[in-house]
This record gives sequence, C-alpha cells and structure tokens, in this order.
Amino acid sequence: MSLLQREREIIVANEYIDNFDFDEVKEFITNASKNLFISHKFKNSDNILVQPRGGFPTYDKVFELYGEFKASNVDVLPLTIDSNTRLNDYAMAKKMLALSEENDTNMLNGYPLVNHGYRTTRKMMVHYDTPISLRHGTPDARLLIETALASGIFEIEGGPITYLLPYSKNFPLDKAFLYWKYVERVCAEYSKLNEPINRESFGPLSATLQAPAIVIVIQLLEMLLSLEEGVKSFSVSFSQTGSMNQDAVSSNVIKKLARKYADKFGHTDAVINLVYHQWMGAFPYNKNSSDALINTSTVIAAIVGANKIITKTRDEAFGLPTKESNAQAVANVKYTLNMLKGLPKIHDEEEEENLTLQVDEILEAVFNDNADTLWRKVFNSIKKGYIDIPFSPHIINHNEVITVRDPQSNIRIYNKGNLPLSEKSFAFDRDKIRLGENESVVQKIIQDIGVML
Amino acid sequence: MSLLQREREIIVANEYIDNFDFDEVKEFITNASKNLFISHKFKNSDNILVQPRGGFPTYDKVFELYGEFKASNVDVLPLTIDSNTRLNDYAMAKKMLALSEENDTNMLNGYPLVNHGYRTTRKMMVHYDTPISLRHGTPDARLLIETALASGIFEIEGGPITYLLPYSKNFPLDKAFLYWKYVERVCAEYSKLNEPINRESFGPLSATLQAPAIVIVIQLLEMLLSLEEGVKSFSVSFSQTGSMNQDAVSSNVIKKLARKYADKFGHTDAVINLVYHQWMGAFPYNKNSSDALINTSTVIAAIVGANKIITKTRDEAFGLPTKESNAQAVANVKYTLNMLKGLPKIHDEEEEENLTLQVDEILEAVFNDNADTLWRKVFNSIKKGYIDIPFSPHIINHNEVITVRDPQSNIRIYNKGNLPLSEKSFAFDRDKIRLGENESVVQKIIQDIGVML
Amino acid sequence: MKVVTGVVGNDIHVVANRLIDISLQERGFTVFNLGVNTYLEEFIDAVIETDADVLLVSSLNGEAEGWCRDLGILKSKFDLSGVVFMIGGNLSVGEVSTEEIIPKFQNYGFDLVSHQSDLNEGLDELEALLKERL
Amino acid sequence: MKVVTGVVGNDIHVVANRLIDISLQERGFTVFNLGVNTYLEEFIDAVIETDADVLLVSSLNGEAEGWCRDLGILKSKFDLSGVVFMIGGNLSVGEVSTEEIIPKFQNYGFDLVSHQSDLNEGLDELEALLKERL
Ligand code: B12
Ligand code: B12
Repeated sequence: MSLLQREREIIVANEYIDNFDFDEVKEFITNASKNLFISHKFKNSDNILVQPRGGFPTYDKVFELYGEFKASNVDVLPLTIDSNTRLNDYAMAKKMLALSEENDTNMLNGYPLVNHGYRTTRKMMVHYDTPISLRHGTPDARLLIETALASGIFEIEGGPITYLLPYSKNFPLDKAFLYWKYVERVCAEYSKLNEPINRESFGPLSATLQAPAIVIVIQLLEMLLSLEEGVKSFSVSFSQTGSMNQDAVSSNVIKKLARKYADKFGHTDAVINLVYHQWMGAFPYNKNSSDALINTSTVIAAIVGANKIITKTRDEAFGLPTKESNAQAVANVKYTLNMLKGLPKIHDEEEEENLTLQVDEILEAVFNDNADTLWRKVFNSIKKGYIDIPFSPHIINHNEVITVRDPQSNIRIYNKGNLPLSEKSFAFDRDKIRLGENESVVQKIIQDIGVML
Repeated sequence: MSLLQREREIIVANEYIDNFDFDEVKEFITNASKNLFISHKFKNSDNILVQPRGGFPTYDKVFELYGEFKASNVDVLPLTIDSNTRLNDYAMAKKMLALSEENDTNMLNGYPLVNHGYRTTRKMMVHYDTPISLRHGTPDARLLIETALASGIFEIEGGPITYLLPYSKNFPLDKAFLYWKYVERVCAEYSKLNEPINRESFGPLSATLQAPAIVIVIQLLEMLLSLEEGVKSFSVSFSQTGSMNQDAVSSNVIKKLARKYADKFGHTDAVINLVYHQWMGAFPYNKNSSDALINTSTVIAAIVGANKIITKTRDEAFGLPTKESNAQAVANVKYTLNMLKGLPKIHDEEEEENLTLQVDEILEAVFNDNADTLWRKVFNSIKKGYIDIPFSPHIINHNEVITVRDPQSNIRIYNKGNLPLSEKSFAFDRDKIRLGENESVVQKIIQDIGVML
Repeated sequence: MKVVTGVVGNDIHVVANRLIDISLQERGFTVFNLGVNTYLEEFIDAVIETDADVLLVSSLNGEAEGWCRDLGILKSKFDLSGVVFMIGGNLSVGEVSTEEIIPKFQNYGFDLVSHQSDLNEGLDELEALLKERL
Repeated sequence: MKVVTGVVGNDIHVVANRLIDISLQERGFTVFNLGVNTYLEEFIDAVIETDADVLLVSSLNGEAEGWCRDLGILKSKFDLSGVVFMIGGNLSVGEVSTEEIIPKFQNYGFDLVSHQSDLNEGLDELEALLKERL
C-alpha cells in the first residue's frame, strides 16, 4: 500500500462517517457519466458555463435547490459547505444539522457533506447528472474531498493559500500546504480513471480591495502546486474588481501568464480555464440595485472571455438566498449571456504590461527563495510578506499592503509592504491614487469597500 | 412682420387652442430658469444624462409621473405625445382625453399637449425645473412645437425624415421638410434669447434591423438641415443594435462624422451630443429578462460614451409602463451608471473604416443630387431609394433594402436596393451573413426581429 | 379564402403587419393588406369591395379600444354575417389582463380576439373557426 | 471605557471587524479585538480579564443563533451585571425580519441587538445606553 493510500485510510477512519469503501468509489468514478465532469463540459462547450452558489443543511433542500437550478438551465451545480465543516467542526455541524432537520429551518449556512456522507449525497448527484462544483473554504479538506469525489463531485475549489488566508484565523499554513498536496494527489489519481477531475483556485480571496497582481500571483502558484501533483485540468479565477478595464486587463494577463508558467514548468498538456466571479464584495441592500450589479458582472464576464461565471443573487446583502431567487439569478444570467452578442476585444497595453511586470517580479522573488520545494518557497514568501493580501483574518498574513481605488475605480497599491515590486511597477499604481482634500486613507478605504452600495 | 412670423400666426390660430400670446412666450423663454435647458445641462455635466420615456393623457398623471421620476434622480424629463396628436387628429385626442378624465383610465398613449395648451402645461414644467424633452413622431409638428416651447420644453426630438419614415403611412415628404424647416427656425429664434434650444434626431427609426450606415446618414442629414436654420445645439442618436461591437463602432463613427460634417458646412460653433436609446425593438415578455436587457443597454451606453441615454422599462412588451416601474427603471439605470467605472475604450478599425466609407458614399450621392437646396437633395435621394430603411410604413420608402444579422448579431445589408454603396463596402457587409441550411431570408428576418426574446 | 388585414387607427406599428401578411400568404390566403393607420370604415369598405371572408385587424399601440367601439354600428349597416371578424396584437393602453379584454372586444363585435398572444396560435384558431363554419 | 469585540463562532468575515475596531477607537474606547472565529467562552474570559465595560459581538455569516443560545448560562456563572452586551451584523441564516430577530437575541441575554443596520447608528445607541447607565 502506498504512503498516500495509508494516509487516506486513516483520514476516512473518522468517527463522523460510515465506513469508506475505496474500491467501490474507484469503480464508481471509472464508470461515472461524462456529464458529471466539468472538464468534459469545458471541452465541449463554446459558451460561458454558469454556476450559482448554494447549499442548505438538509439533503431535501439541496435536492429541491438543484431542481430549481436545472429548470433555469444551469450548467454547473454548486455544493457550498457550511462554515463548521469548513473548520472541521463536524460535531457542531451534526448538532445543527439535527436542529435543521427537526425544525425545518436552516441552522447551517451550507451542506455538511461529511455528516451526510457520500452514499446519500451521490444519489442526488447521479440523479441530476450535471457537473457539481465543491465550494468550501477549508484548510484541511482531506476528508471533505474524499467524500466529495466519492459522491460524484468532480470539481474541487480551493487551495492552500486561497482557502486559508481569507478563511482562517490561525490554521497552520505549512499544514495547509501538506493537506492540499493530499487533495491534489487524490484528484490526480482519480483523473486517470475517466475524464480529469477539475481543480479550481479561489481568486476572490477576501473579496475586498484585492490588487490584481497579488491575486494573479496566488492563482499561478496554486495552479503550479496542483499541476505538479498531476492534476490535468485547472481553473484560475478572479472576481470583479469594480473597474471594467481592470477586469479586462486582469483577464488578459492571467490567461497569458497561466499558459506561460504552466508550459514553463512542463505542464503543456494541462488544460487551464478562466473563471470570473460576479461582484464578491459588499452588496447593496436594494435588491433592484443588486440585480443591476449582477447583470453588469455578467456583461463584463462575457467581455473578458471567461469560461465560467459564478453568480450571486439579489438576496446577497440579506442572507442565504432562497432557492427561487437563486434560480432566478441563474435564469437572468443565462438570458443575458444568450442575448449579448458582438463582444469587443479590449486591450490596454500599458496596464497589461505593468500588471505582467508586477506578477513577474513577485513570482521571481518567490522562485528565488532558497527552499527546496515550491510549496516551501511559497510558504516562506507568505511569511516574509512577499505575498500579503488586504483583509485576511489569518495571523500569518502581514497585513501591511494597503490598497485603494483610483478615480476610475481601479484597485491600486498604496502601501506595498514587503511586496517585492520594483519602484517602477509600484509607482505606476501609486501615482494614480488621488485622495480628496482632508481625506484619510482609512476614510478612503471605507468608502472603497462600499463602492457598490 | 416676417414671413415666418406670419406663418406662425396662422398656425396658432387653431380651433383646438386658446389664443397664443407670442410676446408673453418670448418673455417667458428669455427669463426661463437655466435648469430647463438641456443644452445647459450637457455643458455642465460629466455624466451621461438619464431620460426615461413617458406620457399620460391627463395633467395630473403626468405631474405624478414627474414626481416619481424626480425621486429617482432623473436628469431629463420626457413628454411623450399621444398618437392622435402625432397625426394632427386633435379632435380624436380631445374626445379620448375627455374619456380619460371622466373615467380615470388612459384612453391615450401619451399627453395631448395641444389640447392641454401651454398655459396649463407650463405650470408643471416650471414646477419641476428640470429639462424636458418632447417626444412625438409628428411630421407636421408646427403647432405642437409652438405649444411645447411656450410650455418650457426646450428639447425637441424629431426631424423630417426620422419622424416621417417610421411614423407615417402617406404624409407628403416634401411638406414634412418644410414643416420641419419651420420648427428649426422657431428653435433657432428662441435659442438667441437664453440658452440654446436643443434639437435631437431620432436614430432608432423603425427600431427593427436598421443598418448603422443608413441611420448615421439620416442623423447627419437632419443635423445639417437643422444647423442650416441656425440651431446651435443638436443631438444625434442611435439605438442598441444587438451587437455591442457594432454599437461601439457606430458610436465612434457617428461622433467623428457629425463633427466633421458640421464643421465642413461651417457650423463650427454648434454643439453636437450623442444620445443612445436602450433596445428599441421587440421586448421579451419576461420582465426579469427585460430588466437584464435594459441593464445591458446601460452598460453599453456607458462604454460607447453617450451623453444621454433614453430608457425603457420592464413593462415594455405589455403596454405603457406604470409610473412606478418607469421610475424604478430610472433608478436602476442611475445605479448602474454610478457603479460602472473604469470604462475601456473600444475600437475596431476595420469596421469603423467600412462604416465610414458607407456613410461617405451615400452622403456623396446625396450631395451630388442636382437640386438647389439640401432638403430637396435629401427629398430626391429618398425618392430614388438612396436612403431606404427596412420596416417603414411610409409609401415613399423604397422597401428594397433588406438587412439581417451576422453570427455576432451585427446588422448587415443583405440586399442593398438602390443604396449608392460601392461593391467593396457592400461586400464587406454581405460577406459576413450566414444563412442556415434551408433557412430562407424571411425566416432569418423573423428570427432576427425576435433576437431579444 | 380572402382576408383583409391592416392596423387600425392612428397606429403605425408595421412590423407585425408585414409578418402577418407573409404568414397569411403562407397559409394559402389571398391577402389584401391595407397597412398601418387604417380606419374602421376603410376596413369595412375593403371587406365589401373584395368580398372577403375574414377581416383581420391588428392594433399595437393601445388605440384599439378607442377605434373599435363603433364596429357594431358599422356591422349593422351592411350584411356581413358571413365574415369572420378577428382582432389581435396589444389591445389596451397599459397592462390589462387578457380575461378583461376578450369580452370587451367580443362585445364590440369581434368573433376572435387575441391579446398579446402568439401569431401562429391566433391564425390556427382562425383556421379552426373557418373550418367549423364550412 | 473598555470594549471587547470580535466575530463569534466559526465566522471569518473580518472586514466589519476591522472597521468596528477603527470606529470604536475613534470614539475613544479602549479596544480589545479578538478578531474572527472567537467562541463565546473566549469572549467572556476576555471581558473578565480586561474588566471590560462592553462586549460587542459581531456575526456575519448567520451562525450567531447557533452560538449565542448559551449566553445566559455563561452570564449566570459570573457577575457581569455591569457589562453591556451588544451584538450586531447579520444575525440569521437567510432573510429574517429584524422584528423577529431582536427579541430572540434579547432573550439570549443581549442588551442591544442590531440586525443589518448601520454601524454608526449602532454605536450611537451603545453610547446612549452607556450614558444612561452612568
Ligand atoms: C418597434 C416599436 C415601435 C417603433 C415602430 C416602428 C414601426 N413603424 O413599426 C417606433 C419606435 C416608431 C414606435 C413608436 C411608437 N410606439 Co411603439 N413599440 C415598438 C415595440 C418596441 C416593438 C413592436 C414590434 O415591432 N414588435 C415586433 C412584432 C413582430 O411583434 P408585435 O408588434 O408585438 O406583433 C406580434 C403580436 O402582437 C401578434 N399580433 C399582432 N397583431 C395581431 C393580430 C392578430 C389577429 C393576431 C392573432 C396576432 C397579432 O403577432 C405579431 C408577431 O408575433 C413595442 C413594444 C414591444 N412589443 O416590445 C412598442 C409599443 C407597441 N409601442 C407603443 C407606443 C405607445 C408607441 C408610440 C405611441 C410612442 C409612445 N407613446 O411611446 C409610438 C407610436 C406612434 C403611432 N402613431 O402609433 C406601446 C403601445 C402601448 C400600449 N399598447 O399600451 C408599446 C407596447 C411600448 C410600450 N410598452 O409603451 N414603436
Ligand atoms: C466579503 C464576503 C465574504 C468573504 C469574507 C472575507 C473575509 N475574511 O472577511 C469570503 C468570500 C471569504 C466569504 C466567505 C463566506 N461567506 Co461571506 N460574505 C461576504 C459579503 C459579500 C460581504 C461582507 C463584507 O465584507 N461586508 C462589508 C462590511 C463592512 O459590512 P458587513 O460585514 O455587513 O458589516 C457591517 C454591518 O453588518 C455592521 N456590523 C457588523 N457587525 C456589527 C456589530 C454591531 C454591534 C453593529 C452595531 C453593527 C455591526 O457594521 C459593518 C460595517 O458597516 C457578504 C454579503 C454582503 N453583506 O454583501 C457575504 C455573507 C456575509 N457571507 C455569507 C456566507 C454564508 C459565507 C460563507 C459561509 C460561504 C457561503 N456558505 O456562502 C463563507 C464563510 C466561511 C466562514 N467560515 O465564515 C453570507 C451569510 C449568510 C447569512 N447570514 O445568512 C453572506 C450574507 C452572503 C449571503 N447572502 O449568502 N464571504
């Protein structure tokens, strides 16, 4: 038995789950319908795939939610995991699931997949025969991913950086790297059986004033860490910045650099997709405004040429959306994408050049770290503040980088902290910032967070 | 007394109106609040002005409608005239206005301004102290425009071509030119008293598969005919084509050529604005889809850099919108324009070059007509089919030009009829058309009309 | 079968009118299309002149109610008992429910009333009625 | 005045937490910010340790209901009668009306409950209550 397999046996020997039958799972995946694989759908579709977010505590509610989504012609179904499971607190998840089932209310903000188990969950996935994407935010996702893959969920979102810095306060970063290595390997292994399992990174990060350069660096690093373990289908992603031009610039640069670095590291056979998240920051409390915001995100996704769009709903500011409003959001996005034709190509050479420069500069510093493996280089870079994101709750994050918006609403680096940026590429950003008279940076940040209100 | 003034006296001596006091009107305009002039607002605003459509039979309903619009932060108020008044059928308008007032229902699809008269109407306009735009569709608008200007309505939409070809079956075209000459002159005269009266042409035409080249030719000709009479502030316009790229191309070309031809004809001091109409064709019966369509139009208007956007509502397919949904549409558009930042500049050199070529070719043929005045050249050109729009109800229109959409939804000329286009510029269009197997042109046209459904 | 068609009143919406013309021809009718902006009297005159089997009126801009109230009076002046009267399109100003509209226009004297519904379904109904009447 | 603040439960939404920290400082409070992902017991410990006047709990991701039910029990274990207990943010999973939520959290033992409302208004309320209690 391989080391990995031994570790897997230990992981699935968990008091909260029934016995785990690896052979049966292997057989299931080998013979699974192609329709469950998003990698297959990416290959065979010219259109942007539409994927909502969503998860409820009980099986029945998720089943109904999927029914609504299918009626809206959804392309990819989501399974969003509750926040207790995300932090491996299966006990609390169990308790809240029981309360939810008894009282027919939602005491969890997502589906506690581990508690439900793969035998139950798979029924639903096979029933709908549509790709499902797992959305969690879990630094130690080993058991969760085993359960997901066994359930027929063949796209796994996350990564050691993107599911840690925005999602955890003090989970050890080095452990996160190792646990995600496990996830990558399991995905790579299963990818040999049928169509590839798709891995997706989470570009929105803390969804608040993220500088494109940092986002792209993190996307590329998680991509490389994943491909390194044998994954063959990977999606990089970012979320609407608040400036249409910055979105276009980000898109052009991330597509170009993802391919470049994948090839450079020898992964020429890997397929790389681009995912665009509709506005991830603070939403307006006016639902008509939310509709307008969502529609605008859709238009931008189409213009920047994403392969998949992940949607929000008009309920965003209020709480978990009802299944009806979630399905309505999908229907609206589908309508818009269908109707939207004659898309122009947007280029901004100067901006693209500087963004490329910033990304290359940071990556160079990361690669130059003298650790022996890529994950250790990345680990050190985060510790040193070469990678530092605004609004991370995590204690390892330096929290020195400060970003604000320029007058066109582009997110610009105001304070570069320890980011290894040249004077030139930093000045390009910083010089575009304009503070009002008597406006403090803090005031500006608060205003910029609320830019869509 | 000048000839014009004598004509004016005759025009206002109409059995359906009270006596008309020209001196009082002159004084009113001379001292009118700057806020009533859109020309003033264009000058002093960096943002796209938002103008809805709307009109109801009774004074009270329009008053309430304006109240709603103001609460939504509208920039320009509309006054849409009913279709009887448009065809100078004041008797029918009077009858239906009476029925509407008695039964508190809407028996007219707009405001019968002539029947209400300027003394009444002006009260409302002065009360709201906001620019008002007159929307009618009247070939003989002389009495209507006298009444409008006297009421404080300082933007007049229309023109001899754009308010005739789509709006009339058999009104004599030569008369339309002369009647509009009257309108231009009155506007020019009043423009000397205070801020200029703004004239606006109606680019959407029959709102169905209009080729950009023809739209732009007509816009430029109406602009020249207006400036020729002394108008100093003019808006050219077009409506969403269904292809974002074609919208951007149209915008770039119309802006460039409007300035070029205005200058060429010696009107260097005239201010030219660009107006974008949200989708003017057949609307979906699904109101959420309509919202999405409207929002997408807004995004495009911002991208193409219009100075004013004219809005639709989610009720479009059903009937005249309620004041609430009309005001909501304005609020949504305002939200989107406010939130939409970092607009990219779109250029498509090849498309812009060909469109410019087509416009120049047609205009050259018009200018080469050997009539003595511009309006007669244009008149002859329409008779000869040099200008020919699809889906005109008017008997003078040749109805030989056929347009369909290419795969990117750009409107392309399939049959050029008598349009004086070179082989080259026509082939550019025609070669992009793809008909499906066994698809007739008629089938394609029907499908293309319903492109937003 | 002969059909007179057109758009009633001061209504100049021509797109549907063109499609209706094509659709009727495709279904084998002989079509006399008076186009837009046609008054009720003109319709009746044309029906009599052409000895039409069907009068198919369109209205899009909400005017129909105002223009069609007098259909009864006109019908009573001539013997038009063999003619099918049909109206369709968008039959009221503002949004009014189909249930409210249909009886109103039936009272005016229309045999078939079709509000905001599909053209082909409407023409199917027309053909069904014509078959029935044979 | 000393305030202990943080985000309760397995909730990692940090943006509001940062702004609250800044706002409290601007209003002259001494702030002990425990950050996100803080359990009720940790809050109570910190209140006792720092001898705080106010416990200001945030919850954004809808977990509050699950985590705050036991506040009463905890409060009964210690003498915290001088401390103002406040909670705010987004206090339920899914959309629930404020009228429904406020009494629920008051029952759990909070003096001030602020659901989906403005931070500054909430802090104004807090200061008003503190003044009253003096
Ligand atoms: C394009 C358009 C215009 C163009 C028309 C160009 C032209 N000459 O044709 C322009 C911009 C010039 C225009 C002008 C006006 N318009 Co207009 N226009 C439209 C619009 C957007 C699309 C109409 C269209 O072409 N549809 C495509 C065709 C194929 O569909 P259709 O017309 O609905 O017809 C289908 C069915 O109704 C059915 N059908 C039609 N007739 C019949 C008959 C039978 C027997 C059957 C079975 C079926 C049937 O079959 C057709 C094919 O599917 C509609 C709104 C909409 N529907 O989205 C408004 C609309 C029709 N217009 C409207 C109005 C009011 C006007 C104006 C008076 C301006 C104003 N006050 O806003 C002027 C009209 C002036 C006049 N004298 O009539 C209103 C009517 C209001 C109402 N009913 O309450 C509408 C509904 C918009 C609105 N919500 O306010 N318009
Ligand atoms: C950004 C964001 C994220 C980021 C957070 C990054 C980070 N580490 O901070 C990311 C993308 C990582 C994220 C993740 C998740 N999120 Co989230 N997120 C948001 C979002 C879009 C904005 C939050 C924000 O930053 N707002 C800006 C700040 C300034 O405003 P605020 O948080 O609302 O706080 C203000 C007020 O509430 C008030 N306030 C707050 N606390 C207090 C306390 C007092 C006493 C007072 C008076 C006032 C007050 O003052 C603040 C300043 O104005 C909201 C939706 C929204 N509001 O638009 C969802 C939202 C909060 N997230 C939600 C959820 C469920 C999650 C997830 C569980 C994933 C999921 N299932 O969808 C995970 C959380 C995992 C976990 N362990 O908690 C839900 C909560 C559901 C509910 N309550 O019913 C929301 C509402 C979205 C939704 N509609 O589903 N999220």
